[in-house]
Amino acid sequence: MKTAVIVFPGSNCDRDAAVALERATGKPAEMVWHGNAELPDADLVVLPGGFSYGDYLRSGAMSARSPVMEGVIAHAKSGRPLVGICNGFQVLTEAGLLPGVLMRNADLHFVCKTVGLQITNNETIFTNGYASGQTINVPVAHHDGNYFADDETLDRLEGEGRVAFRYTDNPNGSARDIAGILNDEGNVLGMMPHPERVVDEALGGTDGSALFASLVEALQ
Amino acid sequence: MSKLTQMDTAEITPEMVKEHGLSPEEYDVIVQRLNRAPNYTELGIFSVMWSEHCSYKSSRFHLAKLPTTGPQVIQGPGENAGIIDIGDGDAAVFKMESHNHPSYIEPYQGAATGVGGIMRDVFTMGARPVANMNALRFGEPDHPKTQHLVGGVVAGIGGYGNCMGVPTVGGETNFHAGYNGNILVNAMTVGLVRTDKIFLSAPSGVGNPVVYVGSKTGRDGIHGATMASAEFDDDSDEKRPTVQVGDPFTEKLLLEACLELMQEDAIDAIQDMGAAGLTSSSIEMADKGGLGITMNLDVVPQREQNMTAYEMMLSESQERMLMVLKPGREAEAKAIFDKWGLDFAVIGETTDTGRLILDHNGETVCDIPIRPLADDAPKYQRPWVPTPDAAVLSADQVPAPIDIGEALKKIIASPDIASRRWIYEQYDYTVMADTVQIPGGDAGVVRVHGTNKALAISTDVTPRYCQAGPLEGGRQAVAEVYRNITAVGAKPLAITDCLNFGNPERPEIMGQFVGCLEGIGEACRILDTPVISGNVSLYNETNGQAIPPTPAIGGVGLLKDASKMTTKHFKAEGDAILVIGGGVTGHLGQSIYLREMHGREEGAPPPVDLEMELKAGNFVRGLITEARVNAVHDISDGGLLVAVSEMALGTALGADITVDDANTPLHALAFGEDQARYVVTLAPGDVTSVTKAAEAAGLTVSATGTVCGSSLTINGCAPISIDELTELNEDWLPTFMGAE
Amino acid sequence: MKARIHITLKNGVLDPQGKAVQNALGSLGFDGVGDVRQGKYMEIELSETDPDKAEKTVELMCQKLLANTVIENYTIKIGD
Amino acid sequence: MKARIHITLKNGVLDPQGKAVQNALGSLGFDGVGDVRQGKYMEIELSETDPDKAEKTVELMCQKLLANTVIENYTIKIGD
Ligand SMILES: Nc1ncnc2c1ncn2[C@@H]1O[C@H](COP(=O)(O)OP(=O)(O)O)[C@@H](O)[C@H]1O
Ligand SMILES: [Mg+2]
Repeated sequence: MKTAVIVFPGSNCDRDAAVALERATGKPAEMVWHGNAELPDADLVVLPGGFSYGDYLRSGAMSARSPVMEGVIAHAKSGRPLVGICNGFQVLTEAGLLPGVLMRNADLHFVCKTVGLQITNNETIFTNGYASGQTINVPVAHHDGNYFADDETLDRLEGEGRVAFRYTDNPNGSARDIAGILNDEGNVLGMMPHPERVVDEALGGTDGSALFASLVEALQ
Repeated sequence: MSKLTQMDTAEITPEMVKEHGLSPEEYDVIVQRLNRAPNYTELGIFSVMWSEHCSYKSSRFHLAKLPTTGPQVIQGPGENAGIIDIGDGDAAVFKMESHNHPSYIEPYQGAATGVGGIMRDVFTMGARPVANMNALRFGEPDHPKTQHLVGGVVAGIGGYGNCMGVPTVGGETNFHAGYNGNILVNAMTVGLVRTDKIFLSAPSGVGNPVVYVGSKTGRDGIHGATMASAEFDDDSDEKRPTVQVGDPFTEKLLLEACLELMQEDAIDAIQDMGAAGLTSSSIEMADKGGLGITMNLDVVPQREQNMTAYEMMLSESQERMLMVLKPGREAEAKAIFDKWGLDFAVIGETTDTGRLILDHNGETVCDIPIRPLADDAPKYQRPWVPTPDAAVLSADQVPAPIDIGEALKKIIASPDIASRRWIYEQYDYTVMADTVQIPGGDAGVVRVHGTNKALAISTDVTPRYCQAGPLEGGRQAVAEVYRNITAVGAKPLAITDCLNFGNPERPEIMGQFVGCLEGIGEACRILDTPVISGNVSLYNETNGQAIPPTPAIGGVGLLKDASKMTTKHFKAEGDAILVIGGGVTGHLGQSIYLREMHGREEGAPPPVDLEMELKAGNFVRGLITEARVNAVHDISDGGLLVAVSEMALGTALGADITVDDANTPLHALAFGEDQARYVVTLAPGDVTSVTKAAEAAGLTVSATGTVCGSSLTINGCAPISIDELTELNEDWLPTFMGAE
Repeated sequence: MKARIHITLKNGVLDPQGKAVQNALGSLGFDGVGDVRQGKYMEIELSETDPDKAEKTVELMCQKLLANTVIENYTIKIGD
Repeated sequence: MKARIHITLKNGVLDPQGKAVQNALGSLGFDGVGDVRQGKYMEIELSETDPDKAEKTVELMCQKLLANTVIENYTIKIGD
């Protein structure tokens, strides 16, 4: 299974994502520079966390328009899995691959802590390693994680089972406690929490491992 | 032509000399060394190089007395940061630096650029920053500015460090009226480098290209005093010095670009542009290499129009670096900086003249020998008077509380003891996925990536002790760092310092400085933690009111096996509790108890027995290495009862402890701040053997107990609910900041 | 030629910053503060000298990058 | 009564956001883009009906909270 991590200027969880992917797949992930017009052939693409372009203008806005995104969009359209974590989620919404936007946290402060996440839908290629309704503990670290979409969109996301994760104790004001969502085909996931930071017992937990394992399983 | 440009050729007046912070005597020395009067640009260059900040003119003499060597030291003071050997070809690079004044003027940007500056110092040496720390002192909570300053400083530290993707894993925060007009923001960065990939600032070759990389130069932070009193013309608004604004995004690119270039063998020397930017970086490099340097200022990347030579040389624009490349490597280096979207300009070359020569607009605007600028900078042995000894306060001079539980509740919710969660949750402390101990414990701990070893980091100083007794205070600061690093199981290896004091021209302030430094030096010698880098910040005064002496110490230790690491939290019902270390007198002088319960800041600080610290530390670290203890916490502010409470906070577990000492009042045993002590928990079956071993090592077991229930009991007093203590401890800071 | 751009949140879109400012003004003792909406204001220097062309270019900039048209409106002024 | 406030960085103060936007516009293929400066724009609803009083209040708001006067300038327009 081949994986790729996109590196934008200011990405800073690219290495963390690559380490987690290698742990799950046994093979190093390919690091892809944002300026590349083409994406190498990969089964799974990850847009990592960080502060691409310093979060200036709007977080994710400038990255969403970088050359590599054409390839990323084509990858998504071909039905192959694409995950955006934190800043990666922001890029996905800015690129129009996922609905809604991530606004400034309701209390305006950056928030870093481990939060409870409820698996809202475990019948996805990203979450089927978890039990439905299971609660896992995963760190968040963001300034703009306050998910917003109009009611109609939110109803549709919920109705179609496209809310993958919900906060058990909302850290940022997100509408309907949403922490992660899927596109309508179910192959693109965006989430604010960082599963790649909890794949190692020494770091206080392995609750993120099943996400990567689910993908390996699905792509086998 | 603007007036400032005209000033380049204008004659230097005594007023100009004064505005540049130079004494008439210092000016005479300049004239002597040059054999002529300097021009305005040259005067500016001398003034920044001879400023306290760059020349350490008041402190150098005393700093020389600190121990700086040891088998673990790869690089001591004198480079951008110090380096220690952590085995297997790995090295840790670290330093701490102050950004006090800018943070008071503009807390967000001041703190942010402080963090940016210290990270540059570390990655200049080839190291990837892996952990940030911050030591903060604010005025009293009730002071009208405090809340705003706390909010801005914390947001600024987070804003910069988070964007860089470097975890902030700890720090310290105090509130005291002594900082009302002069807060302290000290930032520390720790980085990792392979020992064969270290970069230094001394160029070795003549005719090598001098390269400027990073952000463009603007009129940021130019010598406030000078500019404020310069005459302004019509575009004066444009020429006014401006607050430095940090651009962490550019710094992240600069970090990656520098590290990428460092993989190649293209760099001869490298130096970040910190205070006094282009001036100090070029001069320090040339001086270290025993070379000269010429630069053409026309090609310096500029953000603003019509900048003068003076302005370019004195600008403190952030996110810039100066490098000397090996000959012929320009294109290769440029390609990397282009890729990262950063400015790259060859602005000069190294020479064998020993002079700094600057050209601008077709004229030579500066031509001065480098030696006097750097090495021959003035040095002063300022007069000093020792701080008078404070009388030791005995326990019976301090009233007991009516209820020990009520006293504990008040102390646990007091500004200096309350939880710092509100602060550290604004810092990304898990990025890089190697943080094995998050803020809130005794030390922050980060794994060396890809290995099973880890670095433990702590910053400490107790300014009220330093104020009452600088010597003891200096010793105690190092001892507390040593204990905090030991408490997580690591061996302390070396320290950095950030020496914050008032005006050194006042003998009593100089006395504090000398006393603290003596204590620090002695402690470093005995505890074998040499000083490998540091920073001095003097003149921290407002209206003649100096800050309390605050020599912040940052220490780094090595945990060979990260899986052995301990944390302070109680682990299991039924575990035994032992307090191990030095003897107990119930020392309440300068204690938190005395201040919070009685509003008194009196007495001598607790004496520090450094040999005892060493023994206790080695013993406790041994227990941790042998996996014989389940939780460890050192005793510091607030004494035994606060330490035991902190081990229980947030867990569902309580404790029942007994201090067997009929001669000392209970409140002194509970809240006394006697040093060299640790609280450990362990299996009940191990109590006898550990107690014996401790006594055999010359240590005292001064209290015993059990982890049990959900409340805290000492010597049979009424139980105090842990839930209630947790709530009080957690609530103070968010409530204080709530109306922000 | 200079372009001045105002980017504001569409009606009905949550504005956490505006809300926070409104609350903060209240706690500072300012009375009678109603809705607060926070937007962006940008000034762009353009080498283009024809105002119509400049306006068209800036319009494109807004659509492509400067505004997120799902949640934001923008207005453009060209002048000096 | 509505107050409209523009908050901009003072001259000479580095504007990292503006700079990044300028570069991004360049890479999107827009030519001739010079300096970009990014500021804030706020609209505040006030119950006050006297424009002079409103202006004074908003001035105070800017100084106390809305603008960081060390690095920012502000202008206020009162109207509807
Ligand atoms: N400014 C800060 N930034 C990050 N962490 C902080 C800060 N101030 C305090 N902390 C954390 O809060 C905890 C308590 O601090 P402190 O009382 O100074 O610890 P100790 O007594 O062990 O030295 C520590 O884990 C420390 O790292
Ligand atoms: Mg401690």
